[in-house]
Amino acid sequence: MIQKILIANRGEIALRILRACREMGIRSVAVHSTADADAMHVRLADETVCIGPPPAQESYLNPVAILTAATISNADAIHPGYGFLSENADFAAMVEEHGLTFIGPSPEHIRLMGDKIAAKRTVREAGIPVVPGSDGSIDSEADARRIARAIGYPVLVKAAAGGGGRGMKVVTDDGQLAEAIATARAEALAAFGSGGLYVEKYLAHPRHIEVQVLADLHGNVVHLGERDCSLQRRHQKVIEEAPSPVLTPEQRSKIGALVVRTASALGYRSVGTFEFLYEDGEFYFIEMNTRLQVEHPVTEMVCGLDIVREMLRVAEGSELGFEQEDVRFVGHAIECRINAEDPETFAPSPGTIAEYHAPGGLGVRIDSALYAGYRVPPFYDSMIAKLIVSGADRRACLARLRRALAEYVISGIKTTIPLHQRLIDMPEFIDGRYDVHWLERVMRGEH
Amino acid sequence: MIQKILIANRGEIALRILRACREMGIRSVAVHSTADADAMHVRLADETVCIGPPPAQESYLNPVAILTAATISNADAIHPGYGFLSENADFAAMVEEHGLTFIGPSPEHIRLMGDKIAAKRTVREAGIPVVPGSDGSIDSEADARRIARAIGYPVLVKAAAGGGGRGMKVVTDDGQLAEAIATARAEALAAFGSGGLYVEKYLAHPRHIEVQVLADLHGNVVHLGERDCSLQRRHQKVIEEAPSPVLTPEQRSKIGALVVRTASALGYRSVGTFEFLYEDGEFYFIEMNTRLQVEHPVTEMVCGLDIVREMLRVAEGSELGFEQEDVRFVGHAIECRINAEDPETFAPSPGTIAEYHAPGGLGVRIDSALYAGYRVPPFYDSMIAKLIVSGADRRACLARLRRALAEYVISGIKTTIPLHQRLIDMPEFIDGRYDVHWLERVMRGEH
Amino acid sequence: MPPAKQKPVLETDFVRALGELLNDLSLAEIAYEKGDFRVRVTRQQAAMAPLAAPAVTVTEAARPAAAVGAPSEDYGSHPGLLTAPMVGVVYTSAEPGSPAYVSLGDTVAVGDTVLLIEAMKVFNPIKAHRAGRISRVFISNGVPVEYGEPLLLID
Amino acid sequence: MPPAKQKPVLETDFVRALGELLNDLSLAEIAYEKGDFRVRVTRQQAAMAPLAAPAVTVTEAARPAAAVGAPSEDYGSHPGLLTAPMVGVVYTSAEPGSPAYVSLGDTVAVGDTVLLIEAMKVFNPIKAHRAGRISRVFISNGVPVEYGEPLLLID
Repeated sequence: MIQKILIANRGEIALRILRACREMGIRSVAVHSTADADAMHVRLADETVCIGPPPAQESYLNPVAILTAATISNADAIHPGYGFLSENADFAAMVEEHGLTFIGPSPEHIRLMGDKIAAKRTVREAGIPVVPGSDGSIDSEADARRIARAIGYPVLVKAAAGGGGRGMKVVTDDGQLAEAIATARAEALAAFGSGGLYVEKYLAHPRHIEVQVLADLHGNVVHLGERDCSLQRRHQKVIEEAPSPVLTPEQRSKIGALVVRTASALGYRSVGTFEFLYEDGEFYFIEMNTRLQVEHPVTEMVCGLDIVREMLRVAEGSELGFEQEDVRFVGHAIECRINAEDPETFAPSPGTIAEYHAPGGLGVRIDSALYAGYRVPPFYDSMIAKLIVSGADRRACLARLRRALAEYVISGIKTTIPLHQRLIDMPEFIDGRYDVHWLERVMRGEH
Repeated sequence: MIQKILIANRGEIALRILRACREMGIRSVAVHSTADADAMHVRLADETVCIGPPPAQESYLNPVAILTAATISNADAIHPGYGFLSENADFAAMVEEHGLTFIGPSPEHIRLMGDKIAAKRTVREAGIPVVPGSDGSIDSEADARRIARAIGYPVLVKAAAGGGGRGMKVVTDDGQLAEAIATARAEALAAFGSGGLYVEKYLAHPRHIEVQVLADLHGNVVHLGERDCSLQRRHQKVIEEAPSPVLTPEQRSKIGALVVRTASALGYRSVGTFEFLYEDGEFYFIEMNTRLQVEHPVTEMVCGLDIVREMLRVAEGSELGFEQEDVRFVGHAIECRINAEDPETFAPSPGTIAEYHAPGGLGVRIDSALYAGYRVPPFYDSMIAKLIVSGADRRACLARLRRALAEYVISGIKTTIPLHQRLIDMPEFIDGRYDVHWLERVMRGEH
Repeated sequence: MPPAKQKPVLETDFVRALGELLNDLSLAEIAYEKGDFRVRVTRQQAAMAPLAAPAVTVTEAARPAAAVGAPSEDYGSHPGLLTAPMVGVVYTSAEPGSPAYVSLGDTVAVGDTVLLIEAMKVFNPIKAHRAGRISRVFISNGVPVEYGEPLLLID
Repeated sequence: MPPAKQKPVLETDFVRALGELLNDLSLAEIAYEKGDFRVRVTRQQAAMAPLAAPAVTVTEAARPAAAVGAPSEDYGSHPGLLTAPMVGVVYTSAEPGSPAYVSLGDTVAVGDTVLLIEAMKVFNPIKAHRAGRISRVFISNGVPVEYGEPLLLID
């Protein structure tokens, strides 16, 4: 049994994990940089340890500081949240070497899925369709050209170690290939320290649909249905919903069974998400996230499970205790990521929260570490709140989301609330007719 | 179709109704006294009308002012909320005479159930068990003594028009009867303008269990299960939960079917609650509330329905659209009524809210019209917020309630949050072993 | 005799048009008056601000447009301000066509009937609370008024 | 040579007893020190106050009891304050039994090693950031320190 968890994160996800700990009677240790001394997760934690100065490299990304904090506070497990060290296989291994429980997948699975080429090869061998493209890293422009012609332009040149849109270029013909490879390689080297690239088919109107899995240490694996995260800007998700407006129950069952079989075959543990592009009824695996995701609450709302609680339970060695057929999907849920940004220019807007008033009532959930008087520091991610709304169906959910956004007051800084209000009133969103490029087109004024 | 609803209430319930209106695309008119000009429901309403000075008699209890406000704002329906005019049959009749929709039961049903003696007679004839006692008003002390001896002491002498504990006396032997009758009659006259009394069996350790019904205009009636509201102080509910910790599914189905049959036989419409005392496996009807209740959210959380939305739908003439077997009960929910009162002396504590921070996260719902800087006026009920928490089972729900209460910050006034924190940590509450007298005993220091 | 009950006809289309104009031109307020017809539309804030400090305009903006009379900012504490003792529809004369009880500039004595307010078919005479000259009229015939809304200023 | 790694032994029963005493007597704080063992327990507020204004004590109260050193209220901006550059366990001497690097009243030069902080089995020498006399010692041997926690005052 886990007695005390060190939460190696900050912001809303640190608070999310802390709440699960409290509800399970597990003590919590908040680690924080000096910039976060007044943060909500620090104020509410059972114990706190200041681990470094504001820059994340010296605090939240510093494995030694975090492990030392775990030692001096006698924690017996570490939850990495998302971002920061959550998908760092070396960190996960260090945690285990120190005799602590890493609340997440094994270091080997993190490492495997962290290599995008190896990940694709692995899941393809397990029978999951992938985007057609180079089997591995491309060696030369000629190599890339041969593959691009075989799968047909447009193609995407992508960093093997990539993510978040860095080291990624769309190429529409042979002539653009050389420059795209050079640019992507340079970006990949700068961002990830590795210049490995691969080439794959570029889909014109894909949706981003991902499937959540949950696995215990005893070989039990279930999927918790899909999330549609097609509303993205610069490869950052903005609004997520469950279920997807376009999937049929049959498609859900089929893709769900496929990822469960794959996770079982891999001996996967804890939570993970298989991310797909979806176009014309076909799924194409893009990557697997070996961690808790920002958008996990929409799945919680439709399947009635507490995913963080389950994550802690299986980390303790407990069995899932339920089967796939026990997972029922009821209603609809949408999450809006609210950022401290100008809603038109997306310029970051750190600063002090003057007034803070969260919406309430039936079907409204707020995951946020904000409070009146809190100073949003300029050092970290700009996401400051998640508004999650559920309803009997998508239409009721949308109506509720509209009223909840109108009730939400965050003053003193700029937020993306007005952007969300605008987006959810657009006919394409209301009808569920959007793809991963839609928001970019909206922002370019093409709607 | 209803286009515009006048909400003849204030506080959290006015906000609750307003939210349902907004989610259904119905315009809302908030009426308010001068004391509530800055209230949340006034700030968020589509239209507002000031109907009078602070005293409720001249504003929220003034039928002429409310109907005039409905006329000048062109509202086509009135929702009375709870309290104030919600169970005033004459008001409901006036609303209908003016061609407006009264969102609630018919004036006749309100009148019938408002007379506690007639109500008992009616439901007993329909087969619902009642507390043994006088069939009607008692005429004399001798009459009362005869009945008391027949059903056995202790007995309760109660006002026929009563409620809220006024005009109610416990009598343990013949010798106390005369004085109890005189006192109860005087209290009943003062409080309700009618001195009619009746006598009934006094139960030593009953629970208060009530069953929610929902009926449309087409003869469709369902029950939404029970709420256990045994935690009371001076006949005011303090904490409510669903389901009751002591009821079996069989008992739920049986009492549910009984109230549904009764409501059907009466031709009842809209929402209503059959309230029972429950002791040793037996139900004893005490009264029916012909209105939306404060504690309706716990039912919403376990059966996944929006009761106010359903209330508006059936008022428009829509069919329920689902059957009893479609109503499923999942998980557990508890509501804490948070009052602006000293948590030890219960002295009212109106004043200005300095800091306000509501708890968030999974399974936490806040129904409150509070905000930082709001002035709680001294003129009305002291309930300022409802914290409703749900979980997979009662234990998980309790753990979540504990953490949510610890997160709730309301400063500037005293609130009953510390009382709730104390109560939910007591073994009797944790084990569900409490009756309607338990809280009074706790407050007297007997625990 | 009080006038036969006239339910005020709300010119919703016109008000809507004004509202759209307001939005199109990004204006803050349009006040329109013609005979006894008066409208003021003001722009509502994008997100309601249910917080304490300076949000007084929200209520104002949310009021039924046709119920909004002329502004009365400076008279709130004026001893001569006569306010509506009830919600209802205000009438300036005893019946349609008959002369107004009082007009701007008239002198009144304490207790003189100056207006009627109709609430649920009952016509309630509104009497001057002090003697003086009618120096402002905030309402016009047939408009709805809220409780506490300024009616007349008696200097 | 650095000392063999000593995991600090946390006297949880004793800390619990102090905490119960604190509650029984409705005290605000108990500070306890014996040899190099030092505890301070302070009472946590009933409901956490996650709001801005004066809630600084919450963090303090919630800190692991054994990690709390002596108070250092007045030295925050003192140029002679040497703070922990990392989280870890502080040692006052190179190995158990050997003499302390420095003691109260000693004079140090810039760059002198004054303490060690151990983080994940690495012993990091902490050097004097300026010359002067050790006028306060906020820590004792073997206690855990957070990043930024006061270590010594060099006057």
